[in-house]
Amino acid sequence: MNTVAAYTTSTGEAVQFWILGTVAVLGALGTVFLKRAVHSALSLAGTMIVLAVFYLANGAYFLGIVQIVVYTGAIMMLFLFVVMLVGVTAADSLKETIRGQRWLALLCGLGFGVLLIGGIGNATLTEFEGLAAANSGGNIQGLAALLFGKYVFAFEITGALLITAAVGAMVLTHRERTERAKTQKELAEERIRKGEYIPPLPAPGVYARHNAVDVAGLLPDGTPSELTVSATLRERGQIRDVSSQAIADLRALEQRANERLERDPLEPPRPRRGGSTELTRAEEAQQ
Amino acid sequence: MNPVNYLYLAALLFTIGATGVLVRRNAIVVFMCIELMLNACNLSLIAFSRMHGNLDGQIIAFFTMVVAAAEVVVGLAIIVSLFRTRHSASVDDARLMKL
Amino acid sequence: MIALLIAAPLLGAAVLLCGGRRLDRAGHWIGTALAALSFVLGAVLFAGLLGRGAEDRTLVQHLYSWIPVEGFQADVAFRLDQLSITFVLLITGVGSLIHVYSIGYMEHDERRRRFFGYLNLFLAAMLILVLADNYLLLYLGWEGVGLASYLLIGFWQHKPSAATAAKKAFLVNRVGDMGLSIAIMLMFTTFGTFAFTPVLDGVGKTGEGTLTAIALMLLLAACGKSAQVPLQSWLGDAMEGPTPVSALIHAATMVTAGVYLIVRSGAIFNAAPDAQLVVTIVGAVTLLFGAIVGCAKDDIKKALAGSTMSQIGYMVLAAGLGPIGYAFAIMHLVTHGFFKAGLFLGAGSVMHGMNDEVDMRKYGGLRTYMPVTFVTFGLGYLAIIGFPGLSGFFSKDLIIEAAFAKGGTQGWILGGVALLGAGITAFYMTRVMLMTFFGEERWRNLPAASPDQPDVEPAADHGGGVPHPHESPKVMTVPMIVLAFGSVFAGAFFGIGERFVHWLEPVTSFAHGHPPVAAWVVTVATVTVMVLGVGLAWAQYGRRPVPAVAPRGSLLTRAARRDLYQDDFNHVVLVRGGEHLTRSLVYVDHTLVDGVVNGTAAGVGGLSARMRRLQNGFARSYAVSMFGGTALLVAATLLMRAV
Amino acid sequence: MSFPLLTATAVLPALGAVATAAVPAARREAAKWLALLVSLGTLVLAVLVAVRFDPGGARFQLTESYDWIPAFGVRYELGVDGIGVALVLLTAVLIPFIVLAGWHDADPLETQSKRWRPTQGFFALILMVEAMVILSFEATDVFLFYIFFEAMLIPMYFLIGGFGDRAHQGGEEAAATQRSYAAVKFLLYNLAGGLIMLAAVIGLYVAAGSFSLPDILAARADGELTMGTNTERLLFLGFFLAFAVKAPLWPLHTWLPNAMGEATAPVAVLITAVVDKVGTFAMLRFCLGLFPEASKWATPVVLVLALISIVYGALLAVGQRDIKRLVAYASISHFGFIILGVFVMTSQGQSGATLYMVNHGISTAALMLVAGFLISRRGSRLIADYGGVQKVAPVLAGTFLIGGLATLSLPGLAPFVSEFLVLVGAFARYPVVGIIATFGIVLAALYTLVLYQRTMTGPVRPEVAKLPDLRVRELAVAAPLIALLIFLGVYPQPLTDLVNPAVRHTMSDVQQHDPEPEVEAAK
Repeated sequence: MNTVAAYTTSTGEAVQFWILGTVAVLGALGTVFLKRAVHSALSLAGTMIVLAVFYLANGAYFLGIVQIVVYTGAIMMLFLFVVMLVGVTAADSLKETIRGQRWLALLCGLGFGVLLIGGIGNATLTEFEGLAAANSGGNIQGLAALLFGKYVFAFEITGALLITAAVGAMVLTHRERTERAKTQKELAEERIRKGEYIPPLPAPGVYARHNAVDVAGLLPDGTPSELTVSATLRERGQIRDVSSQAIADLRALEQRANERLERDPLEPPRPRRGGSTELTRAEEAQQ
Repeated sequence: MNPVNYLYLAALLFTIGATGVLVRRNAIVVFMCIELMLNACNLSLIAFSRMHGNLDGQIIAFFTMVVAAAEVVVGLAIIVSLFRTRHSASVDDARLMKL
Repeated sequence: MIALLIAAPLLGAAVLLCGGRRLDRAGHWIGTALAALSFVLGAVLFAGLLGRGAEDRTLVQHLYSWIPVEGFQADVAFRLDQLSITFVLLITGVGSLIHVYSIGYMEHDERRRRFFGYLNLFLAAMLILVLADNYLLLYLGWEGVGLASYLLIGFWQHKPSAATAAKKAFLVNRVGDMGLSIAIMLMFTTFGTFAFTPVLDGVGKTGEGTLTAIALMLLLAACGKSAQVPLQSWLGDAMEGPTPVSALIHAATMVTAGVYLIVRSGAIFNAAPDAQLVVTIVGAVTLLFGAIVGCAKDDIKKALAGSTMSQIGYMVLAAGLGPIGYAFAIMHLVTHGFFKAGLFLGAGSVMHGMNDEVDMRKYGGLRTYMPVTFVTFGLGYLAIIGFPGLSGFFSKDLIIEAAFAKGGTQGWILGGVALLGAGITAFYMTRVMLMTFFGEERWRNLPAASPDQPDVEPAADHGGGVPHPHESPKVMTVPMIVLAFGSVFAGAFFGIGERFVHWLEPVTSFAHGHPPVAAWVVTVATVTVMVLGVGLAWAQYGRRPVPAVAPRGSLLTRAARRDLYQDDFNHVVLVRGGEHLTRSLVYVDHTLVDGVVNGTAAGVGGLSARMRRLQNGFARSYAVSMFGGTALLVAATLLMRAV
Repeated sequence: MSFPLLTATAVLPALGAVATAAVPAARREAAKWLALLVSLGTLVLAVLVAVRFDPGGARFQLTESYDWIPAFGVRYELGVDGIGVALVLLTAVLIPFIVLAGWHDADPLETQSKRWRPTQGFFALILMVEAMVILSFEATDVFLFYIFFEAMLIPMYFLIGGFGDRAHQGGEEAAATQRSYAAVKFLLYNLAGGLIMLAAVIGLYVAAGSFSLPDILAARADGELTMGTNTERLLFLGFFLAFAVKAPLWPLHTWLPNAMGEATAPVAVLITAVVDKVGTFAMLRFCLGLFPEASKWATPVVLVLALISIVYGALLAVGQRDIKRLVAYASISHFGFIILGVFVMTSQGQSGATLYMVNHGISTAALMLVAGFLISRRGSRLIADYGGVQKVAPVLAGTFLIGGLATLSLPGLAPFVSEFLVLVGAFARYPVVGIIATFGIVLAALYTLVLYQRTMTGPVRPEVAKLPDLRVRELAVAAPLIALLIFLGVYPQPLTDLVNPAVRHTMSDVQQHDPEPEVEAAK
């Protein structure tokens, strides 16, 4: 521990820095450039863990742990929840819409980075004392002394801040009900009055070979009907299009049937396909 | 090795995060990038506290985390309600500022 | 006393102009009475002067300080001396007569009260002019008579020609006034004052250049008021006014103010020989100009106006000769005041009897119809052509002698011109005489108004139709008779024994001129030239019948009819040019000066519109600018550190 | 601390404005009478000021001084010198006539309902302007002056934009648009000038350490205060620009014709005869008093601009087709004369300029108000729509003519005195300038007489055949003004006595002496 906290950094730490540093940077880049939000979130989490390690290496044991627990644990989970809510697969195209935005952004970023690093470069202080003295009474105790002594006021205020944030979050997400929720009866009446979809919505098509909540049921003419899929999936554009597959399956089925019944394959398939479709439907219903 | 490298790393991360904020349109990802920037700051703070040999830097980093937590809570709530109203999490869709 | 002299007509003007309709019936009597009153006062003052010795005949009455400012003193002070009293008598005397005459002449005009108010205003202003003790007060009177003449020329305002003529007269006079005001400024900067005495006494103390400048400016003023070339163009049009006005203002009194100014400022001119030369040249040129114009006009009043111009040319010429001429200038001025007023009143009487017809080609043979007018007009005629023994003879002859006496080639040229002028005078006056009173009665078979001369259409209050010539009422003829007397005997009374000259000498410093030839030679020459002129006119208009419609005439005639194209020149150069200038300036003001202003406004608006496009509402592009800004700040701080 | 007379002269109209505005909608006439009474009361107070003022006494008299914003040394500091008294008098004299002349200008049209308040507003605003103008004539604290100098724009803006001339060709629509254009132009123009001035005012405080004019003058006299040449010049320019816009001096004049053309005649008089005088007055008092060196440095340029204004304004007046715009351009020419007189730095010129401010106020009021009566009768501002009015309304024509003659400064009427003084003053120092300016009098005659000829003389046009002559109220406006013109023309001594000492002070401020005459004439 003390060695880590000392002002001369060991080669071990150096190695650790160079390896994990690379990982952190990669993670960061991933956060920015990966298409899917989920992936960004994961790579960010990676970077944070690396940072936690660095905190530890810098003698900020408490913060290191907090980093892992709060950030990687709580905050990133929160992120993931939202991502799920908004749609895991909702990948926003990286195609830029604002003209010149990307180039400006990169330019600024580059310039800023260069400046920053340059600034640090010529502000470099060669020797520095480690945290040995400060952490002598233990890091946590030290922090606590400061937190409840010097910074107690700020600490209290952060408490207030957190509560406010919680309330704010609730206010923002809570949807205000202006009138009492409609009962089934009322909904039904309303539907009748509107005069659309008077019967219940059709069920999604179902295949044995995979979860089919996201498969659109086929209309008599074989085209898939979006109505059969739940609204949320529709929102996310996660309807699985199986129309072609269904037809292919039918072909195969017929093939087998023909083989079994030694029919000649040269029949025009047209009139029978419809029938066969119903048939297959029936079969599937039995299964 | 010289712990100043931590600062370099922090600067790098910060820049990447900033660029991300500018480049990405998905509000959630933008948010993540902001978090990245905050973390970069924390890293530099902690490195500083090590250099100066006192814990104030860590305290500030701690506060940053707290504030960041609060900020995330509110921000995500905003995003959610945004998504509810306009069915998209793209920051470009929220441009009511334009006359 | 002097103030009273002026106050009387001023009061009259105020009462008549503010009095309102209730004075309509008595108005003209009030005006006439006050004019007469001031004449009486003038006579009394004159008597008072006669009672004094020749040297202390200068009374100065200081009323109050007009414009007292740091180092600038303008007083309201009046100066009565031989010169001014002469004018006072002329003005009030002739003025009163013409008031009387106007009672009859303006009988049918419903605005007669205002007319008399204007006449009184004129008298007051004219008296201020001649009685002022400093140039600024003189300027007041100077502009005052200008205003009065403006109002009176444009008295028949329903006639656009009259209104235009009035405006023209005022504007041309304004140009002259500019000269006067500049002269006054020069006096102020040179002498620190502009009262007569200090200025005229201080002449010796300053350089000739300044004096010449002052003198020329004064001359410019005189040209404006006295209708001398190049500012003579207004006088002809001024005949648009009622005839009594032409008689009083544009023949007898106001137009001679220029001569008064020159004579009054004699000391300055004496000290500036170059200026004097210019004066004589102006006089000589105008003399011929007026005479030539007078020969060609068919409008009787315009013919007389031309003659007025030319006679004043004589006076200016004389005034330009210096001490040898001043007295004669004034003398001719007075005699001219008599006979020219008489002539105009005669012309007015003729018009009165001829439905305000002014075209002489539509007269003829009137002597039997209006004998009194004929006789008085005839006497005036003889006087003006300088018929031996009548007033014109003396004064004009003296001027011609003085002109020769200038000496050298100048003397010969000026004298010759004056002589020639005398001849032409005789010619055109005879022409007027013959066309009006002799020959066949051309008016019998003619419509009243001639279309080709729009400016002589009959006044609204008289009908047209074939005229029935008749003698004018007593109230008109009596003044004519009085003036006729004046024109017959004034010359002899003044001339013989140089009575007039000695009277004026203390003011105008008289010096005997010595013509290169004996005086009687000049006289004889004058008479012969006069006879020649008369004969020529007789040959042209007496023997042969006069065509009722003016023949095209020679080039000179046509030029003279159009005032030697002087008006056309003014019109093309000044009026047109001015119009174009103003129009283009209006355009410039609207597009350029104002355009710059509005342009700035539009520019700001456009710029802000551009800036607005930057605010595209994308949070990310705002973020970019923020980020860039931060980067710049960092750069700045680093640079600061580096420096 | 005696009775604060100067404050009273401003407070009375201010209170009057409030009271007038508070009159209930139905009692329109009461509001008018109230306004008239208040303005007359102000006139009485102004006369009191003139009586209490001792020309031979101290430079600034009847002074009042209270701390206002001690932090910046801003004081509520009033005091008048002869020039101030003259202009306060002018304002107090003119306002009653303006009120009287505008008697019906803000009345409801037939279409409007009973609940019509603008009438009250019209007169309240006029009184408000009077109060501010008077205060700006009396303020000896630069900052205080600046405040009123700017504040008077607000009521003026509403007067121009809110109560336009009803006699308008293009109908009510065009009238409204042009009116608001004129009002906005007026406001922006003057605000821009004022903004620059504000900077200069602050700069002055930094440079001189005080806002109080007497203190600064004293410090300058004792040599305690010395500004750097460039500082002084910059500050001078800051002040001068604002005043030049207000004055208005070529080429900053273009707002005036619009404003005067679109506003009602009384408001037009208010603009040109009262409000604009603040500009020239301030040039004389502040520019010359505070920055003598810079003033001398700028003199050549200013003189040239003034000459351009004189000739240019007159020529444009000749070219106008709209009676009110013609008067506006004539005023521009006259303001050229005033500025000329201020900057030739001779006592004749400066006395002349001060008298000119007063006389021009009166003469323009006479001409413009009568023109307003004419326009309100015929319902048109175009010269071409008139002709032969003299025949049907001789009294109107007569008053109009006298106003015109005053404008062309005929001797015997007040403007002549001032104009001649200005010319002499100019000529004494710069002969060429004097001579060029003299051309102005010819042009003045031209535009005045052309206007009179086109409108009043000639055959009677059918449209004007039925015009009534002046009514009693209108005569009560015109006659006193004309009487005043004649009186001040033949006996201007009361004014000159008032002005001379102040001018002497100003001359000593700029350390200038009149050029001596060539020869000391034998007195």
